Amino acid sequence: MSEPIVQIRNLTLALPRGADRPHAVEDLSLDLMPGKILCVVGESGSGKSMSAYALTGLLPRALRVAGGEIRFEGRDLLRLDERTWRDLRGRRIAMIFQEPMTALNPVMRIGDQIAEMFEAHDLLTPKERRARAVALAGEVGLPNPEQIVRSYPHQLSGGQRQRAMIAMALALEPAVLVADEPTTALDVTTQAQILTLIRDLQTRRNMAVLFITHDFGVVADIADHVAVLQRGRLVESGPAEAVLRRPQAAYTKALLAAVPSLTPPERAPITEAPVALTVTGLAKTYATGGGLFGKPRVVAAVKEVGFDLRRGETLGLVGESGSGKSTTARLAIRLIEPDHGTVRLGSLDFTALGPTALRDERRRIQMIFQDPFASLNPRRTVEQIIAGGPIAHGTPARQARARARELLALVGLPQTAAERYPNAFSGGQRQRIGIARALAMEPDVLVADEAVSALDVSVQAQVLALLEDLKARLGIAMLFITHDLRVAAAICDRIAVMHRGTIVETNRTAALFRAPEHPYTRSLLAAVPGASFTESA
Amino acid sequence: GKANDTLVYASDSEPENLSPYHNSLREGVILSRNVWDTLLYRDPKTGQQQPMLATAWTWVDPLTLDLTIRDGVTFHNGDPLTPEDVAFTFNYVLTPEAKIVTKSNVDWMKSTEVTGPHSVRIHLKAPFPAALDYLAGPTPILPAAYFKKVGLDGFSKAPVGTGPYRIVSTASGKGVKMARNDAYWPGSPIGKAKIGKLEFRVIPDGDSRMAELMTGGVDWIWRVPTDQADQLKRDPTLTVLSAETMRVGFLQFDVQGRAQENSPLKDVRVRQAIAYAIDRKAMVDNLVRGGSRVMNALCFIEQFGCTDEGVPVYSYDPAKARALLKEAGYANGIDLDLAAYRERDYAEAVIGYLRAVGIRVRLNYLRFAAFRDAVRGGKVSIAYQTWGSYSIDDVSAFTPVFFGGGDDDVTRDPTVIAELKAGDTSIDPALRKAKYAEALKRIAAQAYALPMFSYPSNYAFTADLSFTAQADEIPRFYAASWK
Amino acid sequence: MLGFALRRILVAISVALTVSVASFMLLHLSGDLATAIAGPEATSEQIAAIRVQHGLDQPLVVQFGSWAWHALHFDFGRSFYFPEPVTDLLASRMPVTLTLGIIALAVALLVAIPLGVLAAFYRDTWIDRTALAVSVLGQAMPSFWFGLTLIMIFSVNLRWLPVSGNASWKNFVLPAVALGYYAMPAVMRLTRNGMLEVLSSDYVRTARAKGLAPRKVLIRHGLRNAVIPVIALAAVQFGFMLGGSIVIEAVFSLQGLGQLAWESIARNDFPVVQAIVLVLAMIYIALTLAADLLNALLDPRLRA
Amino acid sequence: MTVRPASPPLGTPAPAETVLPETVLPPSRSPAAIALRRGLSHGGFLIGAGLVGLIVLVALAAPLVAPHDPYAQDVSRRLIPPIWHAKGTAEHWLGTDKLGRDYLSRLIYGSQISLLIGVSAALISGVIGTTLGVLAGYYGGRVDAVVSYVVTTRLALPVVLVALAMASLVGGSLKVVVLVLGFLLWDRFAVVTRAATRQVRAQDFVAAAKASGFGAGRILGQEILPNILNALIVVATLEMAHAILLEAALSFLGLGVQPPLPSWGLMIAEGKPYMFFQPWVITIPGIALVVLVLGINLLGDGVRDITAPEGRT
Ligand SMILES: Nc1ncnc2c1ncn2[C@@H]1O[C@H](COP(=O)(O)OP(=O)(O)OP(=O)(O)O)[C@@H](O)[C@H]1O
Ligand SMILES: Nc1ncnc2c1ncn2[C@@H]1O[C@H](COP(=O)(O)OP(=O)(O)OP(=O)(O)O)[C@@H](O)[C@H]1O
Ligand SMILES: [Mg+2]
Ligand SMILES: [Mg+2]
Repeated sequence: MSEPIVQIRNLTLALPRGADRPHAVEDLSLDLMPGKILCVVGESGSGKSMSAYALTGLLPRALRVAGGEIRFEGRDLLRLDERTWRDLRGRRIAMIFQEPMTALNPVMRIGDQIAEMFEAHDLLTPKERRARAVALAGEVGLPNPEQIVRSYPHQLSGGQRQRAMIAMALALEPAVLVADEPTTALDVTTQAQILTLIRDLQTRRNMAVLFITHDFGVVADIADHVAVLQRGRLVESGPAEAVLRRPQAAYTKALLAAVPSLTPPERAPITEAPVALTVTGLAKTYATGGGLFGKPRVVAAVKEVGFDLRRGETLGLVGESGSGKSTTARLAIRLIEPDHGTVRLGSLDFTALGPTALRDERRRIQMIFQDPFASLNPRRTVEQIIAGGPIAHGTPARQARARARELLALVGLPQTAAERYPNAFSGGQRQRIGIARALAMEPDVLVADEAVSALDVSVQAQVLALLEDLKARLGIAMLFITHDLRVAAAICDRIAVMHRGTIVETNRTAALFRAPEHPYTRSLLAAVPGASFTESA
Repeated sequence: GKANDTLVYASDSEPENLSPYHNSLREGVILSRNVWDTLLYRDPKTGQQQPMLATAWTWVDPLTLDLTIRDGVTFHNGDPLTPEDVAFTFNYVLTPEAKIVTKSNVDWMKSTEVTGPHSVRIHLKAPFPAALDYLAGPTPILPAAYFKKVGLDGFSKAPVGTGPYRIVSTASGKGVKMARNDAYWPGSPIGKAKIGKLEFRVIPDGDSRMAELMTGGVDWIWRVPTDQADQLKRDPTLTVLSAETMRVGFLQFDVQGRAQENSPLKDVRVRQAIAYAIDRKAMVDNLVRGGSRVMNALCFIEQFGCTDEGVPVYSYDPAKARALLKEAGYANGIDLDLAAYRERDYAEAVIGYLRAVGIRVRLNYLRFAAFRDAVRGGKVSIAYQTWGSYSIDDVSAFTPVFFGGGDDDVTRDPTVIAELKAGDTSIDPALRKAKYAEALKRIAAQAYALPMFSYPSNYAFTADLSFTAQADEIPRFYAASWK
Repeated sequence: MLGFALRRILVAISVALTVSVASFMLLHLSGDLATAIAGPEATSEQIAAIRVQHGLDQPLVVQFGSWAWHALHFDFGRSFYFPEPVTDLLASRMPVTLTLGIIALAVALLVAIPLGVLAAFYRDTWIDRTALAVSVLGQAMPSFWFGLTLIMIFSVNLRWLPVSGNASWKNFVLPAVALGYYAMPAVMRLTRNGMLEVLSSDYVRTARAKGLAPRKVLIRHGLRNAVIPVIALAAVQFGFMLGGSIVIEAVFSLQGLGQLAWESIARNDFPVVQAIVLVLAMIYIALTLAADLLNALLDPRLRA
Repeated sequence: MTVRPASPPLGTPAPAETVLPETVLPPSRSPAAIALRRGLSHGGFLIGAGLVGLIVLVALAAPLVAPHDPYAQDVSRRLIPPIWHAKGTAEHWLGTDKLGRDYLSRLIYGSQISLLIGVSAALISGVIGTTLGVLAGYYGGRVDAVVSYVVTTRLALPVVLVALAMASLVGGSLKVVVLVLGFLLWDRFAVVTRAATRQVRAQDFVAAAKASGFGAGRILGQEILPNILNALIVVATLEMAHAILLEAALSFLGLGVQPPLPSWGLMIAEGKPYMFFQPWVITIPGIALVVLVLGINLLGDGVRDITAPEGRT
């Protein structure tokens, strides 16, 4: 066995005063092997990014190294001066980031940004740099390299941007690549491509990779070694096989248990219950920009979408980013008006209602939103938020407030929460408040748009269980929108797959996973990371 | 400055047009006197007419004046002065197309004709005793050939005259540069200019003018407020001249009560109360100074026909003012408005005094045009007027303007109108004096208006400069010299 | 890009049209112009004559039409006061105001941008706090008072610089400082905030991760992005400065557009006032247009 | 956006039936309480609030604190220098003006005028601008295009010049100044509230309110306005300062409020002829203006800082 190329020893990073804990990372020791991928996993805030920044000398000003050392090529990185760091960065240790859009300078051409890598280290002539940039672009699989190096970041798709980032990072053939959640912002299919790319390049160049992720699927697909972080402490580390199959620490076990399985449980078909929601021929085209004189940009977000939903049933709507899922949801609850098509609640034609009638009938279909921070008005107390809707519909205030407290209990929050403002709650708790708000209206249909996407797996599992339980007990019909097939498998009775504004396939969940019919569905399923891992788990 | 033989003088306004007939500003008059000559010259000391561009003149009859035009005078562009120039000038300015702005200066003439190689004849519309005064003042002679060639627009950009200075350059908003006319004709009563270059700079702001003078940016300024003049006197590098002028300030009351309903000003006791309430003496002594005097009759006391003998005097007596107000039924005070257009602090001081006896006054400070319109339109309760009588030494230039039944007469007292009319049209000096005295007495007794005081004028200039001011407020730079 | 430019130009033109209507209405609806022009001595016949002479007896629409038609040919009529076409008058005064505005803008930018960059770079240090104090003071100081104070110190007491006029570059120093200081705080704050935002952005982190020298990071990735909004602001500020120079020109007796405007207001010289309002508005519109186009040039995302 | 739970609960989902183990909620404060707490440790805010508070107090208590009648003149006691001057007297701490009026008393009463103008101009323009901005931001589309157009047009008009021209035509007075400024300074309100409204409107809680059947009025009142209020306060302070400075400038040019009202701008204008020999007549009101405007600006900056949303920077 070869020597580790990077040795992190007893690293402690101090947080500024007033933070929720004293150290971002405490007493962390890790080894990075040449030609191997080390995955660092852990929930949000566990200190993954900060460890990566310490390794590249890019720690935010607020953080301070409180102890330990990072040995690389015989030097302690934590004791380097800025000049030496600069020499090392990019050349020996390169980095790629989560958000490919914001990590690229929006006003600089892709090629120039790649070529800058050489410039930073005074290598090659400007002409050679450009040529190398084109070659690198080709190497990372960017189409039409000659041309694409002359475009700006906003002209590329997310996956292409991430490829450009990788080209940049690989330009100087670094010994170590640090990747901080490089695929989190991407669609599953793109994610799969990028993971393959990183894997390929890593083996070809015999690089050591520190790969940060919170997705165990990704870990299973890519990792040679795994390190699990919890609140800044290392709870477990070892070869990927060992950690995933035989987790030792309770925390690791819990995390693994919370990962939804890709094999959906058999669910009894719901055929008896009355139909709660019928959507037929729904279409929406967006026209944006243009101002007073300009020609607007036209996007056909949803074309001819139709489905129905029974009481007590959950219909999953899955698909890639931009496929029109959210638009469908917003059309269904009439936050936006369809170009054509109808939405029926039971026998009521929801799309035909006039403004006043619409305000009255809105309570029958409610929504849970993705972002638990943006979906609660920061200026109102939890009680006001939950009771506001019923009061607007004429429920006496006292009664509405009492009901709000009951609902808090129902979603598992203490009574004391009622008087507080949303800023006092964590993401998962906020999502519960959002659910309580929707339930306060006593709706027939609940639309959940990526309701768990922003949550860590453990929290995600709790919220999913809560939704499942509520649906069963209250007999609510649920339209559950997600891009995560694992989540869909866990909760949906049936799944509709959306692609470019249309539903390409609808089937019972188990059947769909077992025998996908549409090629697009198949490619989606194939791209889900860690398929092997959970199937056998 | 003396060092570069350039006298820089500054004033606030820019004449709209450098052609002397096409502006009505003091600054224009100053330029006119330095750049153009007139047919006759009026000696400021003796008041006598002397030959200038005309060497001799005779009245053929009261409607016909013959003049002999001087030989050997050339314009700044080299053209010789001929009788044609004289005839052209006067005939041109009389045409409506000339659109001159100071019509009253020339419209006593009917026409002018050339009667010989050295003579012209002026035909009058009606007998006009002051004709020679006008030929010695606001009627400069323009170069006919040049004017015809360039037209008024061209002329106003590059004016040409025969005077002691010639205009070198002009720039809109900046001023005018002049140089001594070295070819100035010998034998002129005003003589060759002594200072080589003259520069007029427009500096609208009085304090900037003062700062410029103090820092040597300009050499001569005027219209310096008395407070500042006093301060400037302490500066050994500067000379300050102060003198009273013919301008008199007065409060004109809305006697007819047009400005507000049930105007208290209809009551003579209220007007008298106002007169008693204001300490004009204190204002003269502390605020105005510089040789100003309290006026009691509504005219400048030195003017012919102006007298304060027998005219009631309202000396400062706030107790009496309050008593009068009470008597008139205004024990709780009254609310009025006062309009003014210059010397805002004088108006403010007046308001302060009135306030002390319970008359609450709102100041409405306006531009002159707006002020005049408002007063004439009967929208002003008290107008703070000032009047300079066009520098004319006769009461007919003052009192009848405001009490003779004209546009500016807001009182319209038939008795006063009749008395003033009698004074204006009579040729008997004694009768005139008597009539005017009666009118002035009545105005004061009825307190139609309250005369305030005469206004001083202050000049300040570098101590290197030898300069004498004249009562007519026309600085003659051609006569100035370096010490 | 072309489409974007055309669209912006179209908007600019229609705004200009609206502004011209506004500036026309402003004066024509707020008083009887004929009386104002005729002046104090005028009789009612004279006023009537003037009304006819200046076409003020026509319906407002006709008046506007003919005014706008002429204005389109840079003919704003003749001044009621000076015997000159308004256009000539403006042409002779414009250079002073433009010179003042440009110097003042240069002063403002040359101080504000480096100061903003420094303040952002040395955030929360004394440098940052000093910069902040300088800008807060600039915002709070009435520019005319600041101008007077400058005159008092530098002209009258120290005698370093002239008080008034526009004879040489020296005359522009104090007014430009007074006017520039008025525009500086906004630019400085925007630069500082933009810089702070950019410095904490992901792409600056990327640039640092490349091992790029700090100076290059600061200038190529930082300033270039931070300066984009500053350009728009500078254009706006320049427009405001031209409008605001009225006060400074009054204080320093600079014979520019502002002074002309002020005097023309006092002289009821409405064609001049109207033309100045319009010209200043046009300059502002042209500047913001230029800034927009420049921004689009600098920021490819805007070229949609 | 990633989410950080306060205490990451462990793996196995809790049975939904039972109430989750009582999570320890962090101490909760209302947004206003948080702002107040932050404000008390924000230097600029404290200084600003102190200065403005002091001036407001002085303005309110003017009749009590002013040693003399601000209009009472005595032309025999003109231009007395302030007390620190060799010729100063204790009777007039800040000396007297050109008509012998007590300068300190005029300064004190002048604060009323500046505040009155600042507040009322900001109110008028605030109402106009906020209405336009909120409508444009909330409804977007054509309404937005029209409002943006109106704002651009307004911005193109030079404020000082237009204000002067209008004041000159109508005649300057306190009322005219307030109205002219009020009707000219709404642009920033419109711009800022438009942006803020758009931002708030895009948040899901507005969608949630809509889905709950709230009408436009309730949404604007309960969801939008409270969330743009801090931006509004910041602009209001800026515009107050702006209006006060503009009033001073207009009065300085002779077309603002009319004497004998002791407006600070007017005091500077009236003192200007004396500035070379009695410099205090312009420095004193000038400093008063600077202090007031500085205070308002600091207060505004402070409000922006202390109401900024929490988050890591
Ligand atoms: N600039 C900063 N200033 C102060 N605290 C910070 C800063 N950046 C991160 N932290 C804190 O450091 C801790 C670790 O953060 P880190 O970003 O490493 O988490 P992470 O595991 O990468 O989370 P995520 O999955 O959300 O990216 C957290 O408590 C966070 O609040
Ligand atoms: N308000 C809008 N105006 C213009 N275009 C929009 C708007 N909302 C969405 N779109 C466009 O419509 C298409 C569908 O968007 P939608 O949000 O429905 O997708 P999605 O499936 O929910 O994607 P994601 O998984 O990223 O949430 C996209 O191309 C998007 O850019
Ligand atoms: Mg992270
Ligand atoms: Mg979506």
